[in-house]
Amino acid sequence: MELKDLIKPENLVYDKSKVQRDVYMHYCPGCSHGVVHKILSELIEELDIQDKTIGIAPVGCAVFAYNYIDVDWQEAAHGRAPAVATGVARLNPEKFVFTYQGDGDLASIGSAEIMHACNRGENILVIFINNGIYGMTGGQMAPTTLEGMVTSTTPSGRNTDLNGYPMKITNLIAELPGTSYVTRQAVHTAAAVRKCKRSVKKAIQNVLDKKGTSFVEVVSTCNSGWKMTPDGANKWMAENMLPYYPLGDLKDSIKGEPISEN
Amino acid sequence: MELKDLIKPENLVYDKSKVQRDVYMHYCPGCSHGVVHKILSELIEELDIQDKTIGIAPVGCAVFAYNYIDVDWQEAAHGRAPAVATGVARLNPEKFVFTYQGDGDLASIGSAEIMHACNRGENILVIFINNGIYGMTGGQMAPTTLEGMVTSTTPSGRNTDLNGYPMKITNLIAELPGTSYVTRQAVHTAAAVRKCKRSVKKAIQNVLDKKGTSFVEVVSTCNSGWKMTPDGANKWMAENMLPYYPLGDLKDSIKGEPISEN
Amino acid sequence: MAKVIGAVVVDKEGCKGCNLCVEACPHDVLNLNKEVNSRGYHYSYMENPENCIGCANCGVVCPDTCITIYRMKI
Amino acid sequence: MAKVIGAVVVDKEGCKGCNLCVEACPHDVLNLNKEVNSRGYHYSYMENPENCIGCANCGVVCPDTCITIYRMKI
Amino acid sequence: MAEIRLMKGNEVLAEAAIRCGCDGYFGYPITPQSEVMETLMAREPWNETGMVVLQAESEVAAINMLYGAAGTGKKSMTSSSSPGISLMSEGLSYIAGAELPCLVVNVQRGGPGLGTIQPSQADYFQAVKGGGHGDYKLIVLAPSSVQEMNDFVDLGFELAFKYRNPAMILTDGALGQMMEKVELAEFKPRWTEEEIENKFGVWASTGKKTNRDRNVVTSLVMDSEEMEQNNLRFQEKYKKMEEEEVRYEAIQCEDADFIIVAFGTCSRVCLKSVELARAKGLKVGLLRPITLFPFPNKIIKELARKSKGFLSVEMSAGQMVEDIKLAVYEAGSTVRVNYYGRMGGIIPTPEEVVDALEDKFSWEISYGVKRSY
Amino acid sequence: MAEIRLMKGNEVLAEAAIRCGCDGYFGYPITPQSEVMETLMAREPWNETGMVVLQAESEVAAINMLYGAAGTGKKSMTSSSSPGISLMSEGLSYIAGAELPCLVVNVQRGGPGLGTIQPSQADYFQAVKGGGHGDYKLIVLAPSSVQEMNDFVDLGFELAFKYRNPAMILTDGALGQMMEKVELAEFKPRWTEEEIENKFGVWASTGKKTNRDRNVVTSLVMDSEEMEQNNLRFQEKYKKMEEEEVRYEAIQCEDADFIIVAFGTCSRVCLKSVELARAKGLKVGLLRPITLFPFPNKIIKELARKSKGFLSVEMSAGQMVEDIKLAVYEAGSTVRVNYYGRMGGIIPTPEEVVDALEDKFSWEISYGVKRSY
Amino acid sequence: MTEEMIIAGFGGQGVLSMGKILAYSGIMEDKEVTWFPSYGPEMRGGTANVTVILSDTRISSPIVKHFDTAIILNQQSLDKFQDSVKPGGTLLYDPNGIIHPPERTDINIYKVDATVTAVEMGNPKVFNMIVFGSYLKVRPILTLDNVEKGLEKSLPVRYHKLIPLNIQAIKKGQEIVESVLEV
Amino acid sequence: MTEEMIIAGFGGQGVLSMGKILAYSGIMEDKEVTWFPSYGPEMRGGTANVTVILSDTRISSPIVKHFDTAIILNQQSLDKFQDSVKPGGTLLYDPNGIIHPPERTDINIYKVDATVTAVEMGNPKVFNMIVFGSYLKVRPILTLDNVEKGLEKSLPVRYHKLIPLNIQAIKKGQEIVESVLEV
Ligand SMILES: Cc1ncc(C[n+]2csc(CCOP(=O)(O)OP(=O)(O)O)c2C)c(N)n1
Ligand SMILES: Cc1ncc(C[n+]2csc(CCOP(=O)(O)OP(=O)(O)O)c2C)c(N)n1
Ligand code: SF4
Ligand code: SF4
Ligand code: SF4
Ligand code: SF4
Ligand code: SF4
Ligand code: SF4
Ligand SMILES: [Mg+2]
Ligand SMILES: [Mg+2]
Repeated sequence: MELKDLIKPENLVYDKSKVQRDVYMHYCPGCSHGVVHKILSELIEELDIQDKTIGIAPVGCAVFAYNYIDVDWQEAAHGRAPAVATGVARLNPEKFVFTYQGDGDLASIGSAEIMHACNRGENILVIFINNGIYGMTGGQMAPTTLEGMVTSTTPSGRNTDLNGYPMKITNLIAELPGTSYVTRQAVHTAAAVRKCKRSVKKAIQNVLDKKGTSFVEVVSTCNSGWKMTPDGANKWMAENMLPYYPLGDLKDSIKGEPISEN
Repeated sequence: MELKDLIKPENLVYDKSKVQRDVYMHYCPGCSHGVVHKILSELIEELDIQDKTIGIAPVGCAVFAYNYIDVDWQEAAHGRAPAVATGVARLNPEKFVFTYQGDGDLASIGSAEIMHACNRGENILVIFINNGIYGMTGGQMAPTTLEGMVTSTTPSGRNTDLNGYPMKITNLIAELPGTSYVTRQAVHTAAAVRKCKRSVKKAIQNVLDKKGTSFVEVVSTCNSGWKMTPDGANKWMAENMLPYYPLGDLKDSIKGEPISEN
Repeated sequence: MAKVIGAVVVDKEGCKGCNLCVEACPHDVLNLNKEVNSRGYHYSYMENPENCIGCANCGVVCPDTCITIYRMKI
Repeated sequence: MAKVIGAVVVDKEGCKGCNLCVEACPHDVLNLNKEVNSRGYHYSYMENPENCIGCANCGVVCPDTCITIYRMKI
Repeated sequence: MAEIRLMKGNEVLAEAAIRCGCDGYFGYPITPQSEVMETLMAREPWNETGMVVLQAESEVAAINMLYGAAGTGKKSMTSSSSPGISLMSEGLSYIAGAELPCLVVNVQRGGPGLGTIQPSQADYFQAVKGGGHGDYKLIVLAPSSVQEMNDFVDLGFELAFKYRNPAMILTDGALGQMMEKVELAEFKPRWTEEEIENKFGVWASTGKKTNRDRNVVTSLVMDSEEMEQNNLRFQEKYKKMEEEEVRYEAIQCEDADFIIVAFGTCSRVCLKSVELARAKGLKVGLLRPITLFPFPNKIIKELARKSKGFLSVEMSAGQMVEDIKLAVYEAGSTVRVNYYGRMGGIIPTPEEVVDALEDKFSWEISYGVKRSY
Repeated sequence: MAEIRLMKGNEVLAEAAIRCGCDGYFGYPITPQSEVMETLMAREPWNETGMVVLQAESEVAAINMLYGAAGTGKKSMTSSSSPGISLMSEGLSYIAGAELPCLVVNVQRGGPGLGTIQPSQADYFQAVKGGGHGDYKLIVLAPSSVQEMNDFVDLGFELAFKYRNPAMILTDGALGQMMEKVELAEFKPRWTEEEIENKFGVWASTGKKTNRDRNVVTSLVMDSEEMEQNNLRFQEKYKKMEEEEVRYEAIQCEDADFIIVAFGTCSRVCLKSVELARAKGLKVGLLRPITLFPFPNKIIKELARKSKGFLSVEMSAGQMVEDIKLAVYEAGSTVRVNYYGRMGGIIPTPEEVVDALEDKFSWEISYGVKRSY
Repeated sequence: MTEEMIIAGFGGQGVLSMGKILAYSGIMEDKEVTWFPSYGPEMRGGTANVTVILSDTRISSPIVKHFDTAIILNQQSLDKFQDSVKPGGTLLYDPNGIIHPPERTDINIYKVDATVTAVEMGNPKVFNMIVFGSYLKVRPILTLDNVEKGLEKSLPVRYHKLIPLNIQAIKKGQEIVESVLEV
Repeated sequence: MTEEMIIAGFGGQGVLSMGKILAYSGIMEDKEVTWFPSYGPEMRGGTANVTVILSDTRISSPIVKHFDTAIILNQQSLDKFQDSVKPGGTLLYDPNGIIHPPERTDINIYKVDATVTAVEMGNPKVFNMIVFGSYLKVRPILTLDNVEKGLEKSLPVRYHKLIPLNIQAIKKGQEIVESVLEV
């Protein structure tokens, strides 16, 4: 059988989502951001919510996310996406609002905003790209940078005495009663991407059902910042990041559930 | 036996600490701040660390703490005491540095700074006065305000749908590997005060031993803000605050211990 | 068994009449005065001095550190 | 048992040659081209098209969504 | 019939917001303006008009909530006092850069730093020259009575939407805490989603409809040529404001030898100073800028030609005085512009203003002619 | 012998800090100045001089760490770029209010908002008029070469400590990213605790010794009279700076008909414009303010008397031009002050500056005399 | 007509609310009014004062150096504001707790024993209304009718049942005020 | 002597480091130097360029509109900077990937096949040194001695062993540069 007989519309099983805009992305080859963008585009299409979606783009490598996913967007100041999303969502309760934030953005400068948006149980989805580094600004240490990991501000590796500890902020988020669904996923293999997509779908559905804040961490690579090849970065991530940031749901409950008693 | 025979220096068992300055405090009658100030003054005297102590005063009712405890002080911007303390402690590692913060200060505007100072394991003591309200500014809701509690910004009681949930920030702090000793105390009875003092002493000792961040929450009253009498406030606190913010040590370990695995 | 007796001295002007010491005393020694001090507060005083055992509870709870305590065994 | 065959089309210009699809393919279908596209990247192509089962793994992992996948039962 | 009430300036800000159809308020407590949010919370407008009121975790959060809300075309506002406004600087610059209409109220207190909670006007520079980074301008309204605290909420929104630019009400603790008789406005309905779409569909992020391209609210333009075009467009807008939106009140300036220039609380004080001075036979007038940006340059230029001197009276170390001097310079005049002010939370009295005027212009008063530098 | 190196402006800021005995640096990454902290981290000065370098969680945290460090009398600094500096506004106001000596570097980029990462000078107002609340001034130094990026670190600290006032190096992305030959300073030892005590025991919070009253670092003064005294003291200090600390460079101004005024990167461009203009027969000079606050008013007043016009060249919509006009006005002159600038991250070329000068002063050039408004 | 007055005393004596009722009553007579309080944390248990201005014309400065009338309810306030009364102006005070009575000889001085009277009336809370009554007696710038309307406006509806008691206290104040010095 | 030049090409071609070595070599001859790169996120895989100025006197503007010399390593840069060379100035380019060669007739044009030569030399990394050598040949403003010193200064010590290879590449560049047009 010839390829041209196979490559026909009726046999199409996988294609770019219509919600993904037809432009080249500025990301480095192999960057996880692209995969997560794809998941979001596909789900916005599948759930038919393009006309009610408002995305909040961060300052970070994903600052241009608004050029890639074809929905209305707001670009937020560094770290403040959860506050921006709060403003949008409170005044527009029928919209689907999500933030898309890096680990520097969410876990460092924006830690107050994310904690409080989640504590208030804002009805939004938070996508948290944890690549353990500040990609955009050239590879500085992030709160989530692993111990010993080399970055441009920890050239001899992160030393916890000087720089503190890699922060499992998602675990803290899960403790907040405002969140209903908190999960940690990855996109380094096809299986992981599919699983991640299921989680994001559930998270979006939660928001559509007004169940409070849904939070999806995606443990990601930044091969540029890590100074590795894309596959090398995926492997390094699986071996080093995932033991510290293990994948899976951290919370799947209803908003308002009290945190561990003590 | 006459009183004058009893009231003699040799029978003295309890007196104002020399580290407490001889001025009237501006606090409302019965305010918990005074009790905690006393504990600190006594311990600074007992541990003989007056000459190496630097206190960081917040913006909040304790903004004038520097007029009451006779050590060097810095007055910090609202919420930023942990950052100020970091600057002091990093450059002066031989000093004993503590912050003294209210719940608005620490758990609201300053939540990023406290989380990160604790995550870095700054070698400081944090005193956290949780009176469930913004005392200084006239009784607005704080992050720790209980559900249903009336404040000037929740005149019909805190509604979690609108205002989010009372935040157990100390529990989150305990999850951070930078902290070594995290405890929740109160000062509403003599026994509680004595116990609280023992905890603060241990916390100070921890800092002197360079064990990382020690964190003492004091569940407190603000009878003015709560619009109660001082004893009434103590009772209300015992009945309403303590079930939600139960007393006791949340963590007593060594710096760097990982947080709960997941 | 040796009995312990105690006495307290309240800094009348410093007292804000918050009543916390009164509540804290296990032996009903203290009460608030009908009179006010120069700052307008009904200050605390030993209403039943004979009951005092010098346990210092009152002093410990006083937010304004107005109470000095003496104790002796007899 | 029916056999499934597949094929992929790579958007040559969109591909950044990251190699992730190559790694993800369970049947060694893909490889990076020796040639570069106009943006200077060694783009991915079907080196062993006969092996493709249309599982879409390659498409799913591609960060730049350059792969379209076709499948049919024979 | 219009409703008359006795209200605090802060309370009236809240009431006016509800009545003008404001969609959302985001704030954080700070003296001397906490009553704004407290009044709103007590009024529970969400039951009445649907307006949302939210206590943010900080001023940084509040200004970014405002960004988000304004970015959907909703009438939104925040209020704070000096240190809180400083924390909003980055956000304000973003809002200006993304051209979002919204209203920010600064009930000033004395600085720098924690300073005092007493009234001040020392955030004038911050308000009119841009406290945040980059070239941007806020529309700055300076009420001088509780009535104007009421009126300028609606006006602020009107101008903000007209120019797609943040507007600020620059007031102070005295006006915030003061009660005066106020005539409240009629209730205006909030805009519906359709109205917003019709008015602002062009730019607001309301959800991408199939009939239009996606809307992106952003201040980011990586390309310098393009960013320069953005900047030039902003400057055009500011120029248009300078041409069309200047508001001021000139009292007894026609025959005046000396012009006191004062805004807000100080202008009230100086109104009495004018009376006192006139009673003494000094021909003094009062120019009260209502818009601080755009600044009333034109009238100052005119007055520069006929008067013998200006006295800028401020609760600051002398900030607006620079703008007066600039206007005088641009009038080609060298007439003297003096400053008198108090700081630290102190409001000058009418009497001391007259004394200052007599003192600083003693030469002009003695010789009856103007003097330049 | 002095060490000569080829270094980036950002790198040199780091090296100069280590060499001048700086005790601590606190910062947060932001383009185009991240190399400052990166260089420090790579240099690991804690092993060499004991200097502490800490990556803060945000600019808000960084400025407050600086407050804490400076409050103990330690030589401390931070650096950032425009949006980050905006976030520091509250902290800067506190630092000024508490009179803490320290050094803040702003490597400016184009705003407002997120804007661009390309160089800009549009934070001039923010730097010299006070971006934060209240009446305060920073000492503002504007380097125009990598060498000055080096020299002004030490100078900034010197002035900061002399006046107990925060100093700022106001530079931009071009100077931060540019490499030039630089003569590095000799290493100075860090101050010991005793030296600090001797110098600043009066105010720094170093731990209360029995022989002195406690030291309190604060900007809070609840009493208005007292706060006004504080403010007046600050104003005195600023006046003293204006009298004693003005620094500028005047190039070929003696015989100049037209004075270009430009600082930093723009002054480099304009230095060439002067050459080009002189080559065309136009008598043009360059006045380069080195201290932006205190601003070189005196020399401008002098030049106002003999020149036919000023051209302020800025990478902004025209900010410094206001200070030039103010100086000219205060000289009793009405000579024209024009502005030429670029925005959005664009640096003007020497040629376009000459064109602008010829265009804006075509009247004066044709008729050979000055003209006023 | 313009009346510029200061009311000063301890926090808790009803200083601010007396000013408020005054202002509201003024509004009932179509006057312009300004009520300008001192504010700050020292109010917590400390002193309180409020400047009230009633006028038939636009009110200029809310900051007043010389008052037409001062209503003084403690010693501290007396010390602070005695000299601020305009020559020929009015000073009304409650002698309770006053150790050094006013010494000016160029102003009208009245005193009202409101503290004592309020206790006698069995309701210390009407203290400020008694003082208010005295003020109305010596400065009859408002009709009792409008004051009643002012009370209605300034009190939340749930307190309207207390209005008769307040009016009674005002009348009592009008009765008991004593002239100390008239110039 | 003042030499204002631009070096432009793809990121990764060693544009910035060539500029750096040039600048360092200039310092070795006691010249003033300025190295001013374009910066920004577009550098990630995109284009890169740097302005280098060497001068015997104080360097004024780092922003140059008309260059004495342009070293051009890809088509985009050629399109962008070709017109910025001063009449009579020098343009040196690597023809690899160049579809539209320079068209100016009023400047000196040289080409160097450095891409190919580097591959031939077995080390694509010396590409930029070959170009540098060609530049030195056509604009002999620096001695090879000082360039060697410049290399020493600009390379971290652990790379000093590569200096001979670099010098070799420079010499190769000096050999293979071809004149296209001399005016
Ligand atoms: C107030 C402010 N501070 C700093 C920056 C500079 N900055 C831009 S993105 C970024 C961090 C990016 O890291 P992350 O959030 O992890 O996103 P990534 O690029 O890794 O996806 C920083 C510090 C900024 N734009 N604004
Ligand atoms: C930037 C800033 N925002 C707001 C304030 C106003 N403010 C002062 S204290 C305070 C909260 C006080 O509450 P808390 O920290 O709980 O202390 P408490 O008074 O209850 O002891 C606030 C909001 C301020 N001073 N600065
Ligand atoms: S720098 Fe890192 S996060 Fe950014 S685009 Fe490149 S790989 Fe992705
Ligand atoms: S307001 Fe509350 S916290 Fe403040 S002093 Fe009074 S009781 Fe204490
Ligand atoms: S010492 Fe003990 S017994 Fe004595 S008064 Fe105090 S509490 Fe009561
Ligand atoms: S606890 Fe202290 S302040 Fe309170 S009543 Fe007793 S002595 Fe007075
Ligand atoms: S569809 Fe599956 S088998 Fe075919 S190329 Fe892709 S990954 Fe390989
Ligand atoms: S994953 Fe996509 S971008 Fe990467 S090599 Fe394959 S097709 Fe190209
Ligand atoms: Mg990241
Ligand atoms: Mg509190």
